Amino acid sequence: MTELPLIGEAPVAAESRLNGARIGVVTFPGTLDDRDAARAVRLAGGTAVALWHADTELADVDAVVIPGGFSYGDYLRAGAISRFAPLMSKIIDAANSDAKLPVLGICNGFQILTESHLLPGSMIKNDHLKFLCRDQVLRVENNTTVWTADYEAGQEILVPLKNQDGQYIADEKTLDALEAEGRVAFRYVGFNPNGSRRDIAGITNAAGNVVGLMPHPEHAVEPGFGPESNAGTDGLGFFTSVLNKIVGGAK
Amino acid sequence: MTTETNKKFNIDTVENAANTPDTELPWAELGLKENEFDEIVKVLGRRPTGAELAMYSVMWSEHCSYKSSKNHLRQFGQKVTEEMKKDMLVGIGENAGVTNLGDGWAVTFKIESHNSPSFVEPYQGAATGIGGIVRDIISMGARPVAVMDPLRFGEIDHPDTARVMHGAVAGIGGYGNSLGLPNIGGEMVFDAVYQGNPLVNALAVGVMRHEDIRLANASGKGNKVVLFGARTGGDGIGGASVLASESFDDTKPSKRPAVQVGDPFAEKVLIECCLELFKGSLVEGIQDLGAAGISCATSELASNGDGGMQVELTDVLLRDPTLTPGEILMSESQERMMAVVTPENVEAFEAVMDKWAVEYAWLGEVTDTGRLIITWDGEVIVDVDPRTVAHDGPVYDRPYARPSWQDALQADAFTGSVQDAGRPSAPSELAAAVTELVASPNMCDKSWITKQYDRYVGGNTAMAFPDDAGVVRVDEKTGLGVALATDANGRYTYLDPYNGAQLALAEAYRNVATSGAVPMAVSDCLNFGSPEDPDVMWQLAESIRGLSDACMELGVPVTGGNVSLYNQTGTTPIHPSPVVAVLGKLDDVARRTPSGWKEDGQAIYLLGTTAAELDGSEWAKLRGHLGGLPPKVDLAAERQLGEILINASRDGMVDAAHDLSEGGLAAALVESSLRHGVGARIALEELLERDGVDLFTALFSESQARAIVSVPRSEEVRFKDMCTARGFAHLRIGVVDAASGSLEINGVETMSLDALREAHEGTLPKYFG
Amino acid sequence: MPRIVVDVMPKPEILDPQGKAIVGALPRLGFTSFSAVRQGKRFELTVDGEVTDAILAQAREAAETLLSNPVIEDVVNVEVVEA
Amino acid sequence: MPRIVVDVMPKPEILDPQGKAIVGALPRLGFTSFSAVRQGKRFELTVDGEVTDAILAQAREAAETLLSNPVIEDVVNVEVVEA
Ligand SMILES: Nc1ncnc2c1ncn2[C@@H]1O[C@H](COP(=O)(O)OP(=O)(O)O)[C@@H](O)[C@H]1O
Ligand SMILES: [Mg+2]
Repeated sequence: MTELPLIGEAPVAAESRLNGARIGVVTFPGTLDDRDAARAVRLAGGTAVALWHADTELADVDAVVIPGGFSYGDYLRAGAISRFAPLMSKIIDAANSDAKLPVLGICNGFQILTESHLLPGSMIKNDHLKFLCRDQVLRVENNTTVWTADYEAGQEILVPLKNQDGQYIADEKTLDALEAEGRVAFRYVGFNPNGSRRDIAGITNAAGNVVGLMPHPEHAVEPGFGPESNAGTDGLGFFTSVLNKIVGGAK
Repeated sequence: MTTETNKKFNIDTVENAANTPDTELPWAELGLKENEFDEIVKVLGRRPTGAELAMYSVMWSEHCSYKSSKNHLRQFGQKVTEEMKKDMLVGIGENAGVTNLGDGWAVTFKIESHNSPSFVEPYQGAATGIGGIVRDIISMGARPVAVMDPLRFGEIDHPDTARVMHGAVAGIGGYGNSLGLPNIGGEMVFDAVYQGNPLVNALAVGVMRHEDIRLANASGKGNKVVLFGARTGGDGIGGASVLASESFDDTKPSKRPAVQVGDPFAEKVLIECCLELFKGSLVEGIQDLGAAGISCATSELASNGDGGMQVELTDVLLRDPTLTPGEILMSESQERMMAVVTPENVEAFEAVMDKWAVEYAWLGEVTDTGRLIITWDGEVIVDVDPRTVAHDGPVYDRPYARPSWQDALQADAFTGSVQDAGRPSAPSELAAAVTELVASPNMCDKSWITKQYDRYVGGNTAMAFPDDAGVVRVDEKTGLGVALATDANGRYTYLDPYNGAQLALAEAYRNVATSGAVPMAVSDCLNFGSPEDPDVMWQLAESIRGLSDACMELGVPVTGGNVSLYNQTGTTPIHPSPVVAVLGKLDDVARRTPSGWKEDGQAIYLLGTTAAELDGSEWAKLRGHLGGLPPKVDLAAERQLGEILINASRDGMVDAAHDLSEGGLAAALVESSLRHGVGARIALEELLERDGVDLFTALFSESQARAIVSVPRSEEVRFKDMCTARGFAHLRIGVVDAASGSLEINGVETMSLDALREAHEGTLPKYFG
Repeated sequence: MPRIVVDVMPKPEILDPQGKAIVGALPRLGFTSFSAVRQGKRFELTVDGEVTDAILAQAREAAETLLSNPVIEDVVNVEVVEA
Repeated sequence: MPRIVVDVMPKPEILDPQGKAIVGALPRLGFTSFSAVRQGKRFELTVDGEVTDAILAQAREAAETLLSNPVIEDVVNVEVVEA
């Protein structure tokens, strides 16, 4: 069978110097946005490497994206079962190692990162209890992480949001600490779509290599296939940020 | 295990059946008619075994055998020109039709109903409806790429409507979103006729390379037959508890679920797993399991193949160990597939199953006996010619006649009726009427529904709700893509089934052309009442005749579909509701035309002419009237309009286009303005003069073959020349006015977009939270 | 304050996808003693004041009508727990 | 066959959107005696054979590690039920 281009091979006119950077995209059973994340990596100029949840070795990748979807159907709790995948232990170790592997968790990926305790807090059902798909404005609160360096501090970006269990919660102490340490990476602007505490859309670990968020930057990387307003490509910065960092480029 | 299982049932073997011809069988309880049972006995030359009876009863049901509609459906295959066949790679008869897109690409799509399960348990009923149609698409060898969901519920303020609405929409979202399939469109109609019979139709579309097309047939003696996916439970056999007569002891049979619960995660895994099988060319034939489960899969695979099949039923993996052989054959458990695999590929097949942690069981093999033999622990319980099960079911020429009330209904025109009293004419009345129209349940904004659906997943959605058609990219290198729309108007079809069905096609065709795509193929879901009612049967016959004639005239073949009958409460049927889906092709989805205007100063043109056609309209519905004749069908005009819209899109002559359908010009103007919050100034004097209608009629008439477009100044001359050259009526009716924040129509009090938006968007939240 | 606990489980004959996913995950974590898992719901209803028979009856009715979907679920338990 | 029941509830300090929706719906249906509702999960784990202490310990561990997320949930009960 011919590989469908749905898996993404859009012609990319990006800087070839970024080609050498290899970004792993993890697929769990039930992952949905892996092709989209891989496409985003390619559109940003990097090389996407498919990773399988059952792999016991982390291939030679420079960064990892844990994409969105309903891994294991979101059964039990979103991300709860995936967190125990063999590859996750490798990712957890690598993220905590001195090498500080850059890890981005989008939506279900964010939920997996909180279940793995790489990021604090958790996600529960949206306060309105429904699945919600909309174009959402976010403010980039922290542009010093590996995944946000190409944005301006305070920049507002428009990316799709789509989830059922997107309400970010943590105890007050954790929330205060996140604020104090500048670890709230993204906040919802104008409309809080799910009841998240303090409008938090995404957070980072202290080192800035592990970032998780509920909205989907990988769905805002190509004009005509993302949000209708703006160019529809506000999400590309996540991927160029990490690529530039990996190849040692300045911001 | 097998010996123990064996003890539980009094296995009715073929041998036993031959020796006990007089055993009473529960054929009536299983839904068979006496003549049908007699036919089975004749075909077999003996009484059927319990297992055979189970198979025939489900396969000869209306749902699986199309016994009432088959004679009429033939027209879809007959009224086809060579031209229409050109791009049809697989036609009616397979799980779904396949259309050639060029560049080695093919597309398959199909629409199906899951109506009555969705009334009983809306969430699961609708969810498993999505699941079922998606498996049809996978079984063709395609990767599913999008879904759509035409819905029809009872009146918006009926106490039961919210239950169905919340459940069905959440179920479609819950299942479809979990599969990673963008939802790109659908319909939402509220009408009291659907109160006890909501219509939940589901469409799926998939794409593949030509060489990857798979068919449902079992060929090659010695090839292995495998069942994989979910385990088999008692789903869908709740009504057939009479099969307990197969049971040895007298204790009550264990309970059989009345409804099925879907497992979207299992289906998502099944999709990926099947695609991996296709990629490795590991299956010779494949069939999804839907209605009639293993009965259907084995008999269809065998009868479409070149020989026979032998299957051991105790090897089926069960969720419920108390199931009897007949129940296993009838079970409709979801998320299962059956495939035929060569012995050399068995190992590779198992490796794919193991990778995805999908359970499978090798059940038997393909033979050259021409018989379908099913054994239970080695003893033969089914020995049939598979064709007699799958294809040679009963066919009825049910009596039909034009209903006695049809003439009176058609004579009862809206104009001049009691309900037409006080027709709005003053500027303020007209503004209030437009506002009332766009806030009405059927014309209001549907985003309460669509925001529960993922439109982005896959990264190939170029257009979705609320535009006229959903557009998905197929090839990232060239931008090749497809556009899809589904439509039906039960009110029109009730007034005139022949023309109503044509109008459904015309609207879907128009929606696709409006997006810039070239219409190529049709799939339809015929939702009707009981075929045993001659009135209903007439509606069905007329609709099929009308639809097939129109397909021929528009040059778009029907490639597949589904018939859903008995949609009625007591003796009251629903309105005849043929839901028509049209698929079109865009060489480059970047050229698609959206429905909302954006650029200040662009000229707004109305294409087509307007007559006084208010019968069956949304306005008449608002006033509680249904009678008269639906709008006139003019397929030649539809075709011309389509060509104009397609050329305009290809050559960049229009920036936005929106077809006129329910709610007429008034609805279209409001929708195009609200799309991006950009207003317009409209003057219809010239139109009133040319077409000889009044302002109210110009706004609310539902004359067909019309669209509005917004044309950049630089393109106006070229655009007008094109319309003139084609002799198609076109009129500049206004200009986009970005600054005004309002919709101004001469003779109508100015309407602010804010107020219109509040009216348009407030309705569904008001009723459903 | 006293609470009434209502336990709702998927009917035995109905597929429970969540339980199925859990029973698949358990052995991978080394928990090998469980042959089946079913996931249901537990509701805790807080009562202000004393739990009278009438209130308990209300809880039972709410359990059957709102807290469970009788088509696919069974109420397996309704009981009073003192806080 | 014996089963082990595991009950998991959202932590008291965590907002429970489903419980909130239910407590809002109850009075509309005429159930007016309940001032708060919380919705948790009930798991039934089937054990083939006898429930030994070791198996019960396994169930407890599974409850803490997989069946609940300690950041937002508490395991409120683990008990053996004979079928
Ligand atoms: N149930 C639904 N699911 C998805 N999209 C829907 C649904 N109902 C309506 N829509 C979308 O809302 C828009 C308006 O619907 P409608 O007025 O019926 O369109 P049209 O008149 O062009 O056929 C379309 O884009 C349609 O696809
Ligand atoms: Mg339209």
